Amino acid sequence: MSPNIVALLPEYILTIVGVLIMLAEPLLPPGASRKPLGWLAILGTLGAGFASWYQLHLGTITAFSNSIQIDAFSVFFHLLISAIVLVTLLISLDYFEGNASHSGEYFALVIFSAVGMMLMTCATELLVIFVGLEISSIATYIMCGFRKGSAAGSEASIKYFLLGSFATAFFLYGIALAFGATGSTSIAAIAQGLATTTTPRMAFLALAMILIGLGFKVSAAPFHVWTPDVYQGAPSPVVGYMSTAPKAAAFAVLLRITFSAFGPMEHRWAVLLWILAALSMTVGNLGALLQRDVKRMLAYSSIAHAGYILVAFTALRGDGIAAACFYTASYAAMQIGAFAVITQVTGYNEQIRTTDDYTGLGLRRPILAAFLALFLISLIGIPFTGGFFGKFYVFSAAIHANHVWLAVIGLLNSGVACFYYLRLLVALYSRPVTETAQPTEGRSLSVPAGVGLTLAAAATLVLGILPGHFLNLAQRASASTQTAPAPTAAAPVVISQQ
Amino acid sequence: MSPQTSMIPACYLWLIPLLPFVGFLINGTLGRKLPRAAVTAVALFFTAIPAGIVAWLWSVMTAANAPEAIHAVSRPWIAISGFQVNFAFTVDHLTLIMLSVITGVGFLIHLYSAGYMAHEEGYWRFFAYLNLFMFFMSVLVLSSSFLLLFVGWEGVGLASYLLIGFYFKKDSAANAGKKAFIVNRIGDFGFLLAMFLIVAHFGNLNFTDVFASISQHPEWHGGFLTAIALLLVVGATGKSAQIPLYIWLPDAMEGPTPVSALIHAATMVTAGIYMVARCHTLFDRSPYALAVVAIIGAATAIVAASIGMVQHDIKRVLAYSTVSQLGYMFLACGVGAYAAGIFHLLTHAFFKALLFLAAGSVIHALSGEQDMRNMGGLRKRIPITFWTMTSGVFAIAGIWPFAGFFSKDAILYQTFISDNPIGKLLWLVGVVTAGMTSFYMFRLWFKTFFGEERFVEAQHDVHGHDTHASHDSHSHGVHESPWVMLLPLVILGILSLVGGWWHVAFGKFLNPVFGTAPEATTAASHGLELTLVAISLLVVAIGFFFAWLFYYKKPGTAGALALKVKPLYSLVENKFWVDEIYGFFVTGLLMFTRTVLAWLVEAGIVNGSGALAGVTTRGLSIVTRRVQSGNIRSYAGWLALGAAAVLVVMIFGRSLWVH
Amino acid sequence: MQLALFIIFGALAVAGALNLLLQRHPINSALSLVVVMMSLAVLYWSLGAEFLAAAQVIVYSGAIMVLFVFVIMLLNAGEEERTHGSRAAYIVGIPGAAVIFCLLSFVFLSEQKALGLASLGGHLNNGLNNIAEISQVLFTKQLLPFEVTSILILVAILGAVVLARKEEQ
Amino acid sequence: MAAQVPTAYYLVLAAILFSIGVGSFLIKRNIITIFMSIELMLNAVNLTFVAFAHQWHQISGQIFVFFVMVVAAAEAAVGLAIIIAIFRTRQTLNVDQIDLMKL
Amino acid sequence: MNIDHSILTILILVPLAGAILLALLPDKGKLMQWGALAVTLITFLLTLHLPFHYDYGASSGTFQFATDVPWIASPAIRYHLGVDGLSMWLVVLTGILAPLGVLVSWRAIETRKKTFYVLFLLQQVAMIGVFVSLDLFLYYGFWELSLIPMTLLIATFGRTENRRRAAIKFFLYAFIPSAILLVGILWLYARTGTFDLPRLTQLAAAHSISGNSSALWLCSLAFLVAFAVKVPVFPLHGWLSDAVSEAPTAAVMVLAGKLGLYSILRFSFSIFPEQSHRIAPLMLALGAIGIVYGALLALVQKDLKRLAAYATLSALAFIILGIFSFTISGLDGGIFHILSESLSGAAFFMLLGILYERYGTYDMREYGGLAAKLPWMVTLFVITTLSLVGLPMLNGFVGEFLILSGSMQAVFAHHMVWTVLATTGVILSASYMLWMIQRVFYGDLGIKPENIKGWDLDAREHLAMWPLVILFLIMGVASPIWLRAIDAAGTRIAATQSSSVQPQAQITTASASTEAK
Repeated sequence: MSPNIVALLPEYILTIVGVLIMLAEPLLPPGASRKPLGWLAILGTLGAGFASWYQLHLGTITAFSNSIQIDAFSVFFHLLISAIVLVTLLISLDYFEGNASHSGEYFALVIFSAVGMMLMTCATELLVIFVGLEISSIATYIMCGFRKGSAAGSEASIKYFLLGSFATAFFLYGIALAFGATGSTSIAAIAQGLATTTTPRMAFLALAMILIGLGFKVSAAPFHVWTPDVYQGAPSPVVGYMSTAPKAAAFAVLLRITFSAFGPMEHRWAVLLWILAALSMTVGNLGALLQRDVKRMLAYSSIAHAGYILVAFTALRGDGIAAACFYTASYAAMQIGAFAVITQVTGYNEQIRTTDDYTGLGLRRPILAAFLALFLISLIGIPFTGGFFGKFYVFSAAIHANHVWLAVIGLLNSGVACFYYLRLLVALYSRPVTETAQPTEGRSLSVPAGVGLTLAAAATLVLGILPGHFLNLAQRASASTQTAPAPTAAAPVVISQQ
Repeated sequence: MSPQTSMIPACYLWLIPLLPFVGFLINGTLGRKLPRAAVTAVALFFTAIPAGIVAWLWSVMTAANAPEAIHAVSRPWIAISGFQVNFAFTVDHLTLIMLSVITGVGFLIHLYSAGYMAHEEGYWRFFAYLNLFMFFMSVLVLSSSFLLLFVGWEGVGLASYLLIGFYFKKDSAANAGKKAFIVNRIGDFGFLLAMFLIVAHFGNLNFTDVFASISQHPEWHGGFLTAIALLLVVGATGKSAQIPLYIWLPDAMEGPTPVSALIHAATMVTAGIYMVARCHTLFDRSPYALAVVAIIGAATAIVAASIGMVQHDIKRVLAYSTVSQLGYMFLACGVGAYAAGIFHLLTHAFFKALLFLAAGSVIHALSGEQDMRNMGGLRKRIPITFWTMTSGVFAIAGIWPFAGFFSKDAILYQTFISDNPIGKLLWLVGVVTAGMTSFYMFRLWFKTFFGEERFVEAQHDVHGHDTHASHDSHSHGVHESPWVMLLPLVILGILSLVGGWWHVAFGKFLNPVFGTAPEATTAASHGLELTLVAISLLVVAIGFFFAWLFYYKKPGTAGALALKVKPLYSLVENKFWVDEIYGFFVTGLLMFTRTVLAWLVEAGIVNGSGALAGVTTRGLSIVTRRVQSGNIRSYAGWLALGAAAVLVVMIFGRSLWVH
Repeated sequence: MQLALFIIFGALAVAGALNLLLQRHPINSALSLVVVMMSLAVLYWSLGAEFLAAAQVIVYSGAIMVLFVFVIMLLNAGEEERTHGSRAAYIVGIPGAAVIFCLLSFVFLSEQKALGLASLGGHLNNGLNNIAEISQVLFTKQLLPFEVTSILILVAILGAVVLARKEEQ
Repeated sequence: MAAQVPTAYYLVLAAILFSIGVGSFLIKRNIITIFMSIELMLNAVNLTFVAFAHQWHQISGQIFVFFVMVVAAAEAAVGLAIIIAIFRTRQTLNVDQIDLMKL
Repeated sequence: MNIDHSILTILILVPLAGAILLALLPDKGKLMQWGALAVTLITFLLTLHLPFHYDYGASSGTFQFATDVPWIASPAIRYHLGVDGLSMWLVVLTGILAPLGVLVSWRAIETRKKTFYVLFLLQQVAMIGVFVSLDLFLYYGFWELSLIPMTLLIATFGRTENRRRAAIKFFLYAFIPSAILLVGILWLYARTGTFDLPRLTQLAAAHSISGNSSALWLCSLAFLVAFAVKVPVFPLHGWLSDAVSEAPTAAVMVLAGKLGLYSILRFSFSIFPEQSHRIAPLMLALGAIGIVYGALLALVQKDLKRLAAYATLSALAFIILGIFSFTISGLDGGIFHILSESLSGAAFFMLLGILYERYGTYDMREYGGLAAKLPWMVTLFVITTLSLVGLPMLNGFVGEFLILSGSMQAVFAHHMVWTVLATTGVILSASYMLWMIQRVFYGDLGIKPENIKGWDLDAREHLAMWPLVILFLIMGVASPIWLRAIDAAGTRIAATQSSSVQPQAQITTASASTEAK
């Protein structure tokens, strides 16, 4: 097969499925359930997943005149994204049942946005990255506003849209300046161009602008302002999706751009990311501290987690990328899991919002509560869960790079963080304050949703108990991004006696 | 130890404490179910056997070429590298005397109690505790190391706590028990510190090893030895109710009378004296410590005696007299006359036990009446009690040829001739105390047995200490006690008469323990001794005369006199307000500090710091949330600012780099 | 010539932008934005991007702005009232924007030499004309983005449909 | 040829336009106008691209601009749809009144 | 394979399996109780395997029943388990406390039994894990894991409305310092590239962990503080009284002490010998102050649970005093006292729980005169308090004596002052305990006993209490059974510590050693 086909196999599959869904949507009678389309989408996702699994064994391929590079790194994120999409589809299969008439488009949008993200992760050409980014962004803008009845939904959507395009403009400006500084828009060429550039300052500007744009996407402080509002307003499954997949993709791009394209300038951006990381962790946790609305709280916490991931960027190249990959994955698992539970608890008309509403969930819906408890424990970072290992790798990488104080800040933050997670966790298992305040809850746990939850939970635990295999994958990914002869990332932490 | 010493008796040593312990276990667990007879049988049996063993030990120890000491060593109790304590017993002559007091008097008192407590609920509990006491007491005297001695030391404290608080329903009793235990704990505090010092300096707690290494180093004088000695004294004052820790003993009278007789007169309270005597090697090296002991003893003797003169509760009078007599013994030890001290301990055990038991019999007769003002003229009503009591009174007053005379006399004499700088003064104090003693004892004697009958015939049962549970047998007036109670009285009466007659042999008997120092002097100046005897006898006579005058010849003079010297009288009657002063300082201070701690430290610092951190975080969090105004333009503003900041850092950020 | 064009249309663009900022009625803002785009088209042309100049006029001012105007009409948005919902926008935002501008221009001007000069028409690699060159690259080197764009537009259509369609309750 | 213009000037012009775009995003209340200011910023970026393309003699810069236009068009379509949706629920286009969710 | 190599793993797995099993079983009838009882009993019997097959002659510093397999390649995390004299008895202790906890919760926990017993078993898993794991990372895992079940137990089964606050307070107090501890661990790893405790110990002995002494110092502080809060040591005990007064009996039995103290002995001392020795004078002082402080505060409490809390604080301060004296006697005594204090404390809390079951209050002012009604109760109560105040022949005394005499032999400045201060604790403890006894059992009937008819201990409660009482006696008179193994550990630590001994030390140590026979 020509590389052009092999390289983009997952994207192709998804695109076809998406188009099929679009075509099938109008053919179904208006009232009928759109579940079949959902199943179709799930099949497509599985296919994409297997395709990228197949790619894993092909080594590095480049296609479309080097604007695409399939290496362990991009495959890692392909797999991650397709997994996220899978869970998302599973938990939102019956989310719109009997509420929104156009869940068909929803599935299509999820699929298409996935295509965009996958492109982002495997692109080595800024133009492709930009287009991919736009696809995923626009799709998410729309999905935010899917609950059109609710004012919150549309408000979330407009906020996300306006601020998103605002940030995109910065990102674009960054690309332009990078092009200006190096005369090219492909990552490899930029890396070479930087070596000989006559306008270094402009290169700095370029990177800064790109960081701003991507920082917005990963909701790192101080570009986090949109996150709480949007997460609160958007439908729960969408939040679960948009707080994981686009972030993963954006981080992938960030990793490629910082380490590969602007690798030579590490001494410049590392300090910046140091600050961003510390800021994000602190702001996120402080914001969540007094938060009563659960979705909003998780939004803030996701800011903090973005901060934890950014810590990895300050580490040495080898450790950093592996740690970031690992953390992104474990974060995705627990975050989407948490929102999956929330979806099931709150249902479409999200009446249940605050911690008090969740009080006593352990009695009413023990299984869901148990799942949520697990994810919260993982978010806190208690050992034998993915969250803990994620933190562990990230911070050990940072300490290995002598950023002890960053690690201290981060872990103190995780101490602060456990306060609000724990408040929810404890609420789950304590008697309801008042039996009266029990708004209508979502429908009972459906099979596909159960499967989705189980997947997320399993991932969380596996990453926590047997992270070895997965870590190897992350390290392969990290190793595969090496372009210039850089220190190998075989062992994330090398023993250094001093 | 040589095989010859570890011959047959060694293994029997274990039985002496263990048998009472078995008795305790049986009565303590099954007692509630068993009939009273069975309980009594168990209790008596398990105290009689040890008495027998002790008697047999006498024969062994006093036989020709008998070992100086019998050792019995068993498996280690605490064993770590560089420090080990075994369960090890030693019997030498000193121990033998103590043992005979404990088992002998102990058995008699058990016997007595069988009658005295016959109608109490919790009968089984009483005997269980009593056996427990026997166990600990014999451990105390048998032990061959400080630590094991401390076991008995604490254990008897526990037993006394339990027995004083026997009528736990009464707050006064419960309080008294608590007070006794805690005050004793203050003493133990000293004892423990002493042991720590010993361990730190000798790395060992066995008497033999410690004393051996002391005698190996004649150059050691004062210094840490004094420190150890003084700390031991603290322990002794606690246990033997000396100034400043004597306050618990009078309250201890809340317990049943046999308990007062056994624990708070004959045995436990003498543990302090025993311990000092046991450590004489140590004390001899520290004249300073010895002086302290002597002074404490003398002071306690006179203070307690003076308080005893004005008490009305018959048992309290005896209690103070006990304290005062213990003061004598302390004085003896303080002037290095250990043998004399132990001798007085022995005789005192006889007559003081006797006095308490007799008093108990009186109280029993009066259905729980303890106030001497409501007694009198009992002479004819309860003759046997009267006669035995009389023997006790004479003995304690120190009238020839009763036991008390010899022992007290020995102490006074030794004090007089001691090389202690203030020896003469101490002697004077002793003599005066002797006078007081005879005064208050005869006061008691007259007020109780002579004069008109001031008591009410108890037709219905009167609630007093010992008759907490009403017992029908008492509802018919004053009566003589049953024989189980009288028999011990008689035996003890005889003992307190003849007990002192072997005083000459006694010193020699203890030579193996204390060395032969005192003997020489006694032999030397016989004339002096006689004069001193004469003086003390005179003083005793004076004491008797006043008692006779005030309380027999013309009663009421005492009251008149009291009115004349009101302040002095009330001062003494209120026991010099010692309890109040302690209460104020100790309790008040404690209350103050703990309240301060609770409010300042606990609430302020410990929890405050946490709260402060919480508040700060909260504040920061509120600030953070202020940014989330919900307004898109504001958000864009923050984005712009952030962007600007990022650009600045990127362009000018080099200086910030901290790699 | 180059300079003249730059000065005239640059000024025009800035003026248009400022007008967009100052006008209170959306229509006026829209029209002033059109002015900006037109003048930018001229500048593109002056920089040798004929195709883009055309596209700018057709796509931007032709299509996109019309869309804007249409929506404005549809929602008959009137004068915007000067509400004061956000102090932060002025306190932190405007200074931020100013800093951004200063930094950008500082960097550009400080590296002016390295950037060289622009001459009218420009001269690209081989003598081909601009359009030919663009199309060549577009269908060979940049084929993938070009195709992917279709998905983008697909998504856009989907979104427009979903959002604009009324919820039938 | 007539006097040439330093590329930097074009860039500064772009910077000016960009900043004005940012500024008007901050200042304008009407959502549509805010959206317009975003378009203005994009145009500024385009100018930058073209300028650089000219300087580097690289056509890819112009290609980029082309794509930006496409994206802008798509964004416009979606964005305006969203704006219509929000107008349906809120009956207003004033951003200051769209702050339901805060803190 | 030989069970000796898998026993520790089994010990971890059995309660875990039990927890999972219970989680799957339906929560009806007494099923949960019986299930939990069975699991805990099996675990206990398994723990007994250790002392019986322990090689007491083994050279100190070697770990027995060891399992050591790689878990994660990089970072080099190993599944390394093993026990020595220090931890073996702690494992057994954990084993025996669990069934007692179940027995005492039998009737106390009425609702949501499943949640309770599952969490309870998980707690046990975590604690055993802490005691047996020799890989810093693995250890940290269990250490953190032990927080969650406890927190939930407090939050869910707490007594008053205050329970949530208490739970979160407990968690934060424990979690934030251990976050810093993690930094310390990671820093160590970055320096040495290993999490393996024996390896680290060797490196520490060779002074080759890091040349940067100040960093090493900070790292040691990170360790010490985290542990000290968990113990808790005097000024860091903010969480204790709330947590204790809220937590259900079975949980409070294992709440304080063991884990933190063990960690200090195991990790702080062996990885940071010099630093621990340098900070010892401070810790001695804190220990002594803590003893008196806890006792004094116990004197003002009206609430039995809070009184118990401060009593615990005081007792734990004893242990701190002992182990930081770095004398054999102090260390042995300290380790021994961990065991005996846990047992006595457990018994005390169980009795309080039993009392609460009957009268539904911990307020002393509402009690009184119970001795007449509940003779067995009062008997056990008195015995327990006596073992707590350190009456000879009971377990408490051995530890206290060794600790104090050890602190008297210490070689630090002012150690004598602290010993004296600490010894006053003997008096104070007696006072508040007896005061409490009198308040509850003596005098006239209190409000509650008058209105509610309490019954004396039933068979189940006897079954729960008497083993402990008998154990008190055995530990009191036959301490060598335990000290034999403990002494090996104690002497080793003392040896490693005496590397930097001040000159004034020689006098006491020398005399002690020469005179000792």
